[in-house]
Amino acid sequence: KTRAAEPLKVGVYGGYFQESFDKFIFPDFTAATGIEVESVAEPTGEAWLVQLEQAARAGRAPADVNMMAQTPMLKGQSTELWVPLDPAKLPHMENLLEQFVHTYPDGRIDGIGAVAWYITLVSNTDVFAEAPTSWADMWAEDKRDTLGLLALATNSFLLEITAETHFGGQDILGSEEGILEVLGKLAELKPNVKLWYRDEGQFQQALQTGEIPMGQYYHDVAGLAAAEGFPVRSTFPKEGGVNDSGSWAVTRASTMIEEAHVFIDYMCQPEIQASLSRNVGTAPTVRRDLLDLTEEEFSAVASDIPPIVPNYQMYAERGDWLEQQWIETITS
Amino acid sequence: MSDLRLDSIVKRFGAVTAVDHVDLTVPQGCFVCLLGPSGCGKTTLLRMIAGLEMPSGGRLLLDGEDITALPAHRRGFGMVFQSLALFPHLTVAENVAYALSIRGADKAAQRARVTDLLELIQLPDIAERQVSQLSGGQRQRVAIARALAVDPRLFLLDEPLSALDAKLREALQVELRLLQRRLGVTTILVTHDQREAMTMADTIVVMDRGRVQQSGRPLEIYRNPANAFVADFIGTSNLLDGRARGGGRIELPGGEVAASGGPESGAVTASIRPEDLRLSAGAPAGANCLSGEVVFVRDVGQTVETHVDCAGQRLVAVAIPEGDPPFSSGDRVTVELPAEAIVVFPA
Amino acid sequence: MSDLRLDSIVKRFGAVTAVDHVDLTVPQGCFVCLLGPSGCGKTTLLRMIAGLEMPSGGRLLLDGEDITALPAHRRGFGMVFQSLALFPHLTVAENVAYALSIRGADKAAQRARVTDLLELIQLPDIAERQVSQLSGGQRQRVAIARALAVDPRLFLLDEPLSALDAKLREALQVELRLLQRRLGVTTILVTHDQREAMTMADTIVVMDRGRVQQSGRPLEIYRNPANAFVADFIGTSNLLDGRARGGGRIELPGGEVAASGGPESGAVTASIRPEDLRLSAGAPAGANCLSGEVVFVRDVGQTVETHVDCAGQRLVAVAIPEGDPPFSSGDRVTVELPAEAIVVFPA
Amino acid sequence: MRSPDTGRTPRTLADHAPVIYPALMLLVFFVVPFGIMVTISFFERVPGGFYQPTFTFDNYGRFLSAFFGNVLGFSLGLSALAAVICVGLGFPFTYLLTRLTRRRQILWLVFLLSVLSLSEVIVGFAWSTLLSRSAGLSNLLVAVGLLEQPESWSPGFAALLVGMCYLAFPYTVLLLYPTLVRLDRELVEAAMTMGASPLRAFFTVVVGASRNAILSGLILAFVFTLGIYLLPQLLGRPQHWTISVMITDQAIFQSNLPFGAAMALFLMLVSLSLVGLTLLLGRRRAA
Amino acid sequence: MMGLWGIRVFMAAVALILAAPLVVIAGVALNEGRVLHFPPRGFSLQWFADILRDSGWSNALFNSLSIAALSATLAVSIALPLAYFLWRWRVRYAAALYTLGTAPFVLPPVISALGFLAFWATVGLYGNYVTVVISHAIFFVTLPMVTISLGFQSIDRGLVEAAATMGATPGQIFRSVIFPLVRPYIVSGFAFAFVLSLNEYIVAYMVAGFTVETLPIKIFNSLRYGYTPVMAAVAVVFVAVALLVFGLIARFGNLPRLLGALQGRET
Ligand SMILES: Nc1ncnc2c1ncn2[C@@H]1O[C@H](COP(=O)(O)OP(=O)(O)OP(=O)(O)O)[C@@H](O)[C@H]1O
Ligand SMILES: Nc1ncnc2c1ncn2[C@@H]1O[C@H](COP(=O)(O)OP(=O)(O)OP(=O)(O)O)[C@@H](O)[C@H]1O
Ligand SMILES: [Mg+2]
Ligand SMILES: [Mg+2]
Repeated sequence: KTRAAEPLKVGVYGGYFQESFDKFIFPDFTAATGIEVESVAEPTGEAWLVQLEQAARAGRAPADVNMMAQTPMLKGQSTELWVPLDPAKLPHMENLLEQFVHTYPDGRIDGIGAVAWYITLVSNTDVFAEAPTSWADMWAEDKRDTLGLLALATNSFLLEITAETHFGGQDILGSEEGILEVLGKLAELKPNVKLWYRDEGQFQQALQTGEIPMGQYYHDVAGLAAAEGFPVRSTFPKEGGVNDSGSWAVTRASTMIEEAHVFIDYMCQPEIQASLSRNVGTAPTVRRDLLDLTEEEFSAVASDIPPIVPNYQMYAERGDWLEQQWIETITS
Repeated sequence: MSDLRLDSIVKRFGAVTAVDHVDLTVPQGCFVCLLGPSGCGKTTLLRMIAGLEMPSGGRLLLDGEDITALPAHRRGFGMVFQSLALFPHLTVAENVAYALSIRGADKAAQRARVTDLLELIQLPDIAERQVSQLSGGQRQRVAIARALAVDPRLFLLDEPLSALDAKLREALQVELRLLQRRLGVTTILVTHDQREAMTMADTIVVMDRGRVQQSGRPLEIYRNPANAFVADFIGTSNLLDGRARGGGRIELPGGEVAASGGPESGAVTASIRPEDLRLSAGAPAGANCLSGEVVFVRDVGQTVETHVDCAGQRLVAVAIPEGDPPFSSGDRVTVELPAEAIVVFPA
Repeated sequence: MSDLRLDSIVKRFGAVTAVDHVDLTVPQGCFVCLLGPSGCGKTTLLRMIAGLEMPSGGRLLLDGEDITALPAHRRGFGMVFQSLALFPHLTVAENVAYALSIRGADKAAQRARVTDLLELIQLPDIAERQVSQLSGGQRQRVAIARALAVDPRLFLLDEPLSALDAKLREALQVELRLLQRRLGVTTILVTHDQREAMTMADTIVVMDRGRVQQSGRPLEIYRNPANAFVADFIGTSNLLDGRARGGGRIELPGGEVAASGGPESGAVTASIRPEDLRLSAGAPAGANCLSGEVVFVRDVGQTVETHVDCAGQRLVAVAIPEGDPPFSSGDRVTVELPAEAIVVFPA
Repeated sequence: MRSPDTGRTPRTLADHAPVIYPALMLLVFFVVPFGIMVTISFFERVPGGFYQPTFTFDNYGRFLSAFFGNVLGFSLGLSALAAVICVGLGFPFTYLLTRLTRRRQILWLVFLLSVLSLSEVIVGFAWSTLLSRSAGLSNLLVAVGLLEQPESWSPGFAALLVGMCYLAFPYTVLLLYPTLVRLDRELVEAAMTMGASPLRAFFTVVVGASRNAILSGLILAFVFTLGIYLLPQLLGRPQHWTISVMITDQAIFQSNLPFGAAMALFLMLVSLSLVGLTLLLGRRRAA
Repeated sequence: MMGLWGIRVFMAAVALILAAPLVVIAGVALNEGRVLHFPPRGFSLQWFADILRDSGWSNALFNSLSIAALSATLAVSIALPLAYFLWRWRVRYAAALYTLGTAPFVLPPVISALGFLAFWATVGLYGNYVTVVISHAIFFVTLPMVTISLGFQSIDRGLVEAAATMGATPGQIFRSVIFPLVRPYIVSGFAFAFVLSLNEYIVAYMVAGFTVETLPIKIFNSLRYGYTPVMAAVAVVFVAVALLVFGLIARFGNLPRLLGALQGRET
């Protein structure tokens, strides 16, 4: 066992998420490895990426290990922000589903799946007695001015949702004309949207009070809120929830590469993944058969309905163009 | 036909009584000066007349009509403020025409009136100037013209000349008085300068601590001050502490003198004007003469002021030098106090 | 032993020549008043003497030693500023002791000196007061005490009394002069008030537009002004435009008069003091008499000023009222101009 | 300025000594950063990464589109409106404030300064609550009977405008305060003795004599609200996102510093020229 | 105007509108549960205690207070000699210097913040504690500069000259006359910079982001992920600090004069 002079700084999304990690995961890790952990609240992936990048240029690491969503993972690759990970030091990596091992184009590993989560359709139970069943419900006439949606193309995945719901699949997103067509459909949604949020808390507050009774949100956090007694529910629409995930990635400015490997490896253990599912509400990144989750526990964090898989490559390839089209669509 | 009457006017600011039961009648066409030391309530009284301050008690009557509660903008008076209060964002012409434009007079009428008024104040060419481009004396005249623009029923001025230097002030006093006579407008002017008041007023109202101490024609007040305060405030006076001995005789530190009136006994103050004292060289020779020593001579050419110490009291005598060499410090002199010039008040 | 000499002192501010070749000698113990209208360069001159301004040319000599380049804090002069410049964050005692504390004098010595000085200015009880708790007159005296704290070689005052009201000013003029005599300190005082200068000065230096117009004893200047500017500035003068006819005769608009000197021909200005004019009722009877009409009478009790219009020129006569009723506006009068009182300058 | 050792030209190094350190600090930490920003605005953006030194006008070019034209137009219009409201309310308010006793003025000023120290985040949150259906002011109106049922007023243009005015109001008042507190009360009284009613006197004299202060107040509120970037996200809808939001977006979410810098500079130039124009017009009118 | 009642209603309305957000914030901070309900449900002061108890918040509080104190000190140290120089000497570039001192505060904050970001990223000092201190000092240098300049302007130059005629050298004059007279203005300039630095967000975010977490950044983070009443509690504390600081200035200094009124006008 190693004992570091400084704590290992681990970046996780703030709020409920961070609190759950602090409560259920990190103490056990410290107990098991002797490595102190300091959790750092991360903002939305894009903002955090910029922070990490700036800090790395100054040789600083706001957090050593970071939980990064897929789009920022890809963006970070272009500046070699992520330290290549050594598979030899990650024996538990073999437990992972293969899509959760993230690599540079040349094959070097730069990220290991940390947790998976679903973006689902959430609603306030006081306002809507009946749960909505389809993403298409968002387009309904009677939902005027009631929705809260994520404001960035890269974290809302509304293009994929629209394509799956109204265009029978994501093939249409293969060309710029197709994307524009999807955006056109998405534009019809605008009268129904009350809040385009950048930051979760803003919507969560509004959802809990019923101010904005419906929208897209994180399945795990909605579950935690419901567990605390707020009139909130999360529904997997029949088209599927959006399945996104976060990977552990280590910034090149980190001086604690060894400890980072220990941490990432620790997190790949099935018991830990199960604990995450039970306590944090995220979906596991290891193979189902290795887990001791009951059927009930599993369906609480995931669904059997096939998920909508985000089109990360599209964001990486058409970055600025897509971003400009997106902002013009939603702001006009 | 503007006859103003103040009926027992009182003004309190919290614990301070700024104006204390003032009664006053100002007949049509009269020029009244409110005179008194700083803080005596002159401005407050004038502001109540203008309607800028509400009396705490008493009534204001104009031609018999009660105007106590009439707001300033309905009184139709003209007022010149100590600060002049010319509108800095308007030209001279716009300032002068302000009252007319408020009344909605047409442009041509305004222009005509402005021309008249600027001629009246002998500044026909400054209509288009900015206020900031005027000298002190010019501003002062513009403020007067502005206040006269709509033929005020009453013309009020609050120390309009106090910011000007001595020569200009003296000249404008004469001008203003002549102008008022020409227009015949009833005028009330506030000042703390007795010389100014004596130059201009038909009636002087001497105030102290909120009360009227005396009012009357200038020379009347000068010659017969009602009390020691007035005697000292109007012009300079030699005020001597003494005791009345009966029969008009007063015992002063330097000797006994005869006076023309006053109380029969008790502590008194004898007042005598500097120009009524007569100085002569040598020892006292005659009645009402005191002996003293010259301590200072202020010879300003036009008049000579001789300060004489008589048994510890300082007397000042003024004379126009008549070619004879004045006394100088250290000379022993005899001071004669003519009985008819001594005014005696109870101390 | 402080004998100050100004040797052709010049001061330019850019294009403005504020002081223009001034030569002046101030003997030990003398009280000099620099007198002149606003902007004539008095303050600038005084500040150069104090070392607060560097002359553009000329030399300053103190007891023969050239001090032109000596900085103010090494000159050891005392100065009283027009604004008084009392330190607002210090008590009266600390203000007075400032120069001593700068020199590192010990506390006891400072205290003793402060007590002495406050007695000198007759305010022994105010040592611990804040400056803001003093009246105008008290401040003025404290400023004087402060400037005298280290026995200045030269005592400089820039209009120290101008902010005070008339009565206090007159009283302090006398006090200051008496104090200066007692201490024997060489003193230079700046003023624009001729009455003040005449009250206090041994020598008056009349300045205009940066130049010395005349310097000399007060009455000398009053009686024999060097030019029309001085005549008008020192006291009031009636200045009449006329033409010299030779043999001392001057043609004025209202008639011809004899004068006691002046040019033989050409345009001239005749100057005569108001107190030298004699007024009488009725038509002219005799030489040097003009006929005119009374336009205004300023009777302030102590003196009567009669404004007379003589053929378009305004003459002012002053007299002490002698019981006889003064003239009133509109009266026709005869004005006598005594030949020996007329001073004539080339126009 | 006339004095021995104040107000003259400094000559020796010792005379200059005091200015060296502050000038250096401002130069290094303000002028240089500003210069770097200008430089970066001509750099080329590396997607996903940062920028590389080249010289290109592309960043400015991208900005010259109908879309950003609209955003800029909206931002300027919003700020102008907010400025007019701030001064429109702030001017009479400040005038009345200066007529209070000194004690009350001080209380007000302390209060205003405290309000001024609230950060944008907090103000945004507080107003979104105040304007919400569940906890907002509309509940009060319902309680009083003026409204049938609570309404949601946020997010929206009005909410954004309220928030912006709230932020800028204290600054506006503090800017107008000196002028109005020094305004000679006798000006109004003079107008009244000449027959102007108090309201008339206010408009013809107080407003007239304070023209310059009003103009500066407008400019201050305008520039200040132009810089607000959080409120539009908290209280506005996407169509209300201002140019400052876009700039922050580029810097925070898109890591497109060259484009952000170009927008920032463009914004600065536009607002400076508007300010200059306003001053020019004001001067012409005053002359 | 509008009658006395109209005036009162108008002033009261302004007071209410200005106070309304404060009421909301104060109310929200009292919620018993971890929700931002208004009006509050239940009553609890635990969120105020949390500011000190929770190491995240207390660190942020410490960061904010120390950064505010240091940057205000630094700002004063820049502003004081500059204001002194501008007052004492007449130089041609005075206006340029003054403008330079006021520019950071007058420009839209995003612009200054971007400039700082670019600068610190270039020199490689992004994300340091010192970086925030210096950036705030520069960003707020305007405030002490304006107040201290005001202080110098209020010194009658005659005082300086009087001291000189009484034998004081320039150094003695500075110590015995000038400094004591501008001291109150220095204190207020410091206070203004201090309070505003406490609440500054964008510059701190851009130059240090999450590596040096100040309270406003922490608050904004709370806005991102689940609102917590602690952020309201912090805001209340900040308003209280501002009230205290400005209240003290009002009590012991001359606030109206600082804000530009003429000295000694009416009482
Ligand atoms: N608005 C006010 N509030 C309180 N006290 C006042 C007010 N106005 C005047 N006073 C007090 O009333 C008294 C009279 O003041 P007023 O201004 O009338 O004097 P004044 O004779 O005009 O003096 P000055 O010659 O100095 O102008 C003073 O004691 C003054 O302090
Ligand atoms: N520092 C300066 N810079 C430029 N001009 C100056 C300066 N000081 C004085 N002057 C000019 O020099 C001339 C003389 O000024 P000074 O102050 O000496 O006059 P003064 O006789 O004291 O007048 P006052 O009676 O008004 O005080 C004036 O024209 C003035 O404008
Ligand atoms: Mg008055
Ligand atoms: Mg002078």
